[in-house]
Amino acid sequence: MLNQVSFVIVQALVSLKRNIWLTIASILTVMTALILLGGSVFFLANTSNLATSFESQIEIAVFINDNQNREQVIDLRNQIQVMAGVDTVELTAKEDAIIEFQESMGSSSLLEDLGGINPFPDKITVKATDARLVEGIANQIAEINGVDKVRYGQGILEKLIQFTDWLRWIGIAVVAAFAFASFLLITLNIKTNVNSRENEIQIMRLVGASNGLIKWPFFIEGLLLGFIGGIISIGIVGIGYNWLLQYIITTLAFLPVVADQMFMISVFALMLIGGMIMGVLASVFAVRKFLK
Amino acid sequence: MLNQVSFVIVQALVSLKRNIWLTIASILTVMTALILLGGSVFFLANTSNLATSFESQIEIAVFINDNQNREQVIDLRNQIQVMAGVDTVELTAKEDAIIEFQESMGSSSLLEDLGGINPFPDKITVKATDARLVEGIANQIAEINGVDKVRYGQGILEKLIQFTDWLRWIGIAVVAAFAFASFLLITLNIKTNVNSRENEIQIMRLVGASNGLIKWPFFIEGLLLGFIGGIISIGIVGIGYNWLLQYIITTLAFLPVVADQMFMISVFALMLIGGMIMGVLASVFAVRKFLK
Amino acid sequence: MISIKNVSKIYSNGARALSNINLEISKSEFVFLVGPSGAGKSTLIKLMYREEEATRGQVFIDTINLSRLNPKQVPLLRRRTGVIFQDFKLLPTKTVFENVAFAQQVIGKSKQEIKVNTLNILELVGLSRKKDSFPSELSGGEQQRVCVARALVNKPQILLADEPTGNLDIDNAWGIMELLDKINREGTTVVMATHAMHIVEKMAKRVVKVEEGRITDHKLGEAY
Amino acid sequence: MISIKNVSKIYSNGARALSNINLEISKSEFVFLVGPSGAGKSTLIKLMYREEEATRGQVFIDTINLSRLNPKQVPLLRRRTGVIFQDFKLLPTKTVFENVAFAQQVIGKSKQEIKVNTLNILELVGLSRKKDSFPSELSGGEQQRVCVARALVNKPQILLADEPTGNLDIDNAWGIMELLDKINREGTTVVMATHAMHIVEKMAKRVVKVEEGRITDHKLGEAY
Ligand SMILES: Nc1ncnc2c1ncn2[C@@H]1O[C@H](COP(=O)(O)OP(=O)(O)OP(=O)(O)O)[C@@H](O)[C@H]1O
Ligand SMILES: Nc1ncnc2c1ncn2[C@@H]1O[C@H](COP(=O)(O)OP(=O)(O)OP(=O)(O)O)[C@@H](O)[C@H]1O
Ligand SMILES: [Mg+2]
Ligand SMILES: [Mg+2]
Repeated sequence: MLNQVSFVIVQALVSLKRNIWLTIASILTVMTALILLGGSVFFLANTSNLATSFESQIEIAVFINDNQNREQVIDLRNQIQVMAGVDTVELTAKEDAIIEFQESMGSSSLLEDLGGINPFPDKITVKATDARLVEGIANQIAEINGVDKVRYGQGILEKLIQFTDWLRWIGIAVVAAFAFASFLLITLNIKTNVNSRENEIQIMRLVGASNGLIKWPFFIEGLLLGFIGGIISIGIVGIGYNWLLQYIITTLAFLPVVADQMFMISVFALMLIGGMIMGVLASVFAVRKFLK
Repeated sequence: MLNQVSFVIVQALVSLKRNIWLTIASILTVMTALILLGGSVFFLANTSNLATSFESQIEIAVFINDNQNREQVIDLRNQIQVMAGVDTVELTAKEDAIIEFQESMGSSSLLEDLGGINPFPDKITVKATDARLVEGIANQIAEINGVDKVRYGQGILEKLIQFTDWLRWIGIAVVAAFAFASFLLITLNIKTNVNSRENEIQIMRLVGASNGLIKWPFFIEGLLLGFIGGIISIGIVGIGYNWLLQYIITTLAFLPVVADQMFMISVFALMLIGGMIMGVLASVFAVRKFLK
Repeated sequence: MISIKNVSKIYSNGARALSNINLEISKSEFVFLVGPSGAGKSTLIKLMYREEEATRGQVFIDTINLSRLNPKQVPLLRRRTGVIFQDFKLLPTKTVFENVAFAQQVIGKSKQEIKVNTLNILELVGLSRKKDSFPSELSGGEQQRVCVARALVNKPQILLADEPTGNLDIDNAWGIMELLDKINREGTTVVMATHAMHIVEKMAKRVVKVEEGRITDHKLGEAY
Repeated sequence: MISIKNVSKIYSNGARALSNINLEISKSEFVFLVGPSGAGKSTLIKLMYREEEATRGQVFIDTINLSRLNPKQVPLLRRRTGVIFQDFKLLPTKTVFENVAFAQQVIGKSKQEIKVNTLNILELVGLSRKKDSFPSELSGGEQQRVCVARALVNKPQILLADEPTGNLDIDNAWGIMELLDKINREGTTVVMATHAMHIVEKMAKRVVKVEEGRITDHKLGEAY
């Protein structure tokens, strides 16, 4: 048994060495495939992150009745604060509102020009934890006593959600397309490898080799190809993504990026394990037809 | 000569038929590759289109001095209208501005509340033909007599341009990655095909076949594989993209899409010709090493 | 040992190779199969190690009915059987040494044992100097002798030799025949298809003549 | 016609196959190459159609120095030469008919001509019934005869036959020898490597004996 195990491993290594060009081509293929795959996962993560950040910019503007005094307003704010689905709440007093507006108009004497009358109401700005909850929260708030009017970009909201959903779907489609292409590339390549040795497999069977003895060297080859290709592509994707992150952080700081260490390590693990699994699976598919 | 031409063509067809599984696998590969490629070109076109539409939403707000009368304002507008790089110009009179604001505040008596004093200036909204020209145009306008102030989201503009440039680069990178993957897939596949017939090629040479007689059937095979794969993938991408367009137009009407007939036909032509060229090129690479 | 009962073989393209063959070969017998090219000799041999299956009739090795054999057991059958293939069937990516070693690795022999056995048998067929060559680097007769070495190295219970001397000069051919005779005397059943009538005559063993898929003549050897 | 001058051949793995060979073969001659397995007979033949190149010395066909031959002209040389390969070298994806037809297609014969020639030569080697079979569906001897048919069909100026009867029974072998003799009498130079001494003796032609890469014996045939 031990004889056979060591034989199978030696067998796989010798075959990788004797077919060195095929080995290099296979590693390059696995590499390309995994780079596409890893890259697209990062693309998906960032697309989804971007969509979330778009959504998080949706605000509900709550205008307060003029007849409410300061305590009542603060009370109102506290009331909204604890509602389900509410993330943050910010109060802009009417005094601040006019100053803000004054600055935005570039004037410094607006209140005086207006004869001391402040046309702005008190305003509470509410952010929801999820864009999909905005409409419900706004309707609830509108019912509260002392609230004059509630606004949250009706109409736009729906479109935005549709758009970000769409962005996410595109991201998933890209990952799926690349995963499919990766699998095709790797399988095809290993199939080549095995097919070119069909003759060899037949002869092994004729001299009494069991299926296991024939299969295992191919499986180990597939595993090794996936492993080596995986390591190299992790290096390339890792360096490339870090470089991109640096670039975005220094020059496009307003763009939200995914730079979570744990996430990156998971993607790299996925690439390595994915490569190895694909390598072995491809070998299984490729060898199977010769071993009925 | 004619004998040999017809021989070569028959040769190619017979070989496609006898290696029917290899043929089907190759066509599937070419198909996958071209679908990825065609799909990514549409992705690039739409990304770029989206970026342009973002950019086109940048406006220059020109506030006019209070001391200018109506004729002078109209004159000013005309002056801006003819400046290089200016696309559209729109005048909002101060009377309209306060009504707009009044509506946005939900009040109906603002002007009365303010004691008849309108704090808004006349405003001209300018759009540039290209986001990159905005800054220059704004500076020029600021110099004009009668202009009080010019605003165009300084700071944001730069970021927006960087962002849209980045979007375009991503699009190009996706196309390039897919083009590379396509080429790899097709070459690898045809190489398999040829390698598995290495023995055959050697024998042909030994019985006196010229290089041409050996090469041409493979070239024609490559061409045919590319052609058939191209036609099928055009069908799939065409139907898929049309379906997507319908979906976006009916439910996400605010998203700008590329639905230009000429453009679509060009992409399809690119896919077909690209597939055929890749098929032939892959054959050339694959056969070359056997024919020193 | 080998028992062929009412066997016919029609290949999937319709070619009729064997028609109603009956043949009994007992343990330790040495049998020549002769007959013209295309008569069905190789087909008959292929049935005995189950490269092909009989279209009609049964083939038994001891008490095992080969057409009922579980696919998993085919390798076990082949490990008891040594085959000298008419077209050699050497592994192209393995050296001469490795080709002969492989047949022993499949039955799980130890490395040391394999090495000794392989070098011995290569010496016997006169290929010690070629042990690190690949099959494509050998002459026709050298390839044939590697195939002989591989078939003999496990001292099989049954040896099937399909035209084992077709590419060999007279001296080498007799060398191989002496090996086959020796292994036969040690108890191995030998079935050999050949066109070399001078060998058949000199060996004086049982001879089965096949023509157009039928046994047309049958001579017992001197031992009977 | 064929002139070999001080030729040595060392293969890239260091195996010395030929040492300082000198041999002149004139037009329309029939020459047997004999000698033990691994002596260098096939290598000598491979030099004559430039599958291999001489390490030292020159090989001339008529006045053409093969080691100076432009790669583009190699196919032209091979079209004048028919080769019966020791390992057959049939195209596995072509039928028997197509294999024989291919050798004629490379020299641009018309479809009609190819059909007539091919059917004729297949009749002569006794394979008419097998014309639509693939090589893997043939017996060893049948494959060998396809190879013979392919080599003869263009009536080459030179015929190189490497062990053309190794897988054939006596009757078939003599049938092939008669074909070779006939084509030789029509003017083709024939070089045949063989182990079949009964054929060599009966044919009574020039015999060149090769041993360990050297010519060790040389007998002129009856015609001299
Ligand atoms: N795989 C196959 N498919 C179809 N027909 C086959 C196959 N193998 C052999 N045949 C046919 O079966 C018949 C017998 O073939 P077989 O190989 O048994 O002959 P043989 O006696 O060994 O001949 P030889 O002496 O030439 O080797 C032949 O006519 C051959 O063409
Ligand atoms: N491609 C090759 N690479 C290395 N060595 C080779 C090659 N071909 C042949 N040889 C070696 O050259 C020597 C002569 O081989 P060759 O094939 O010429 O012998 P041969 O006389 O035809 O023998 P046989 O009768 O067995 O066919 C042998 O020792 C062989 O091992
Ligand atoms: Mg046979
Ligand atoms: Mg030889």
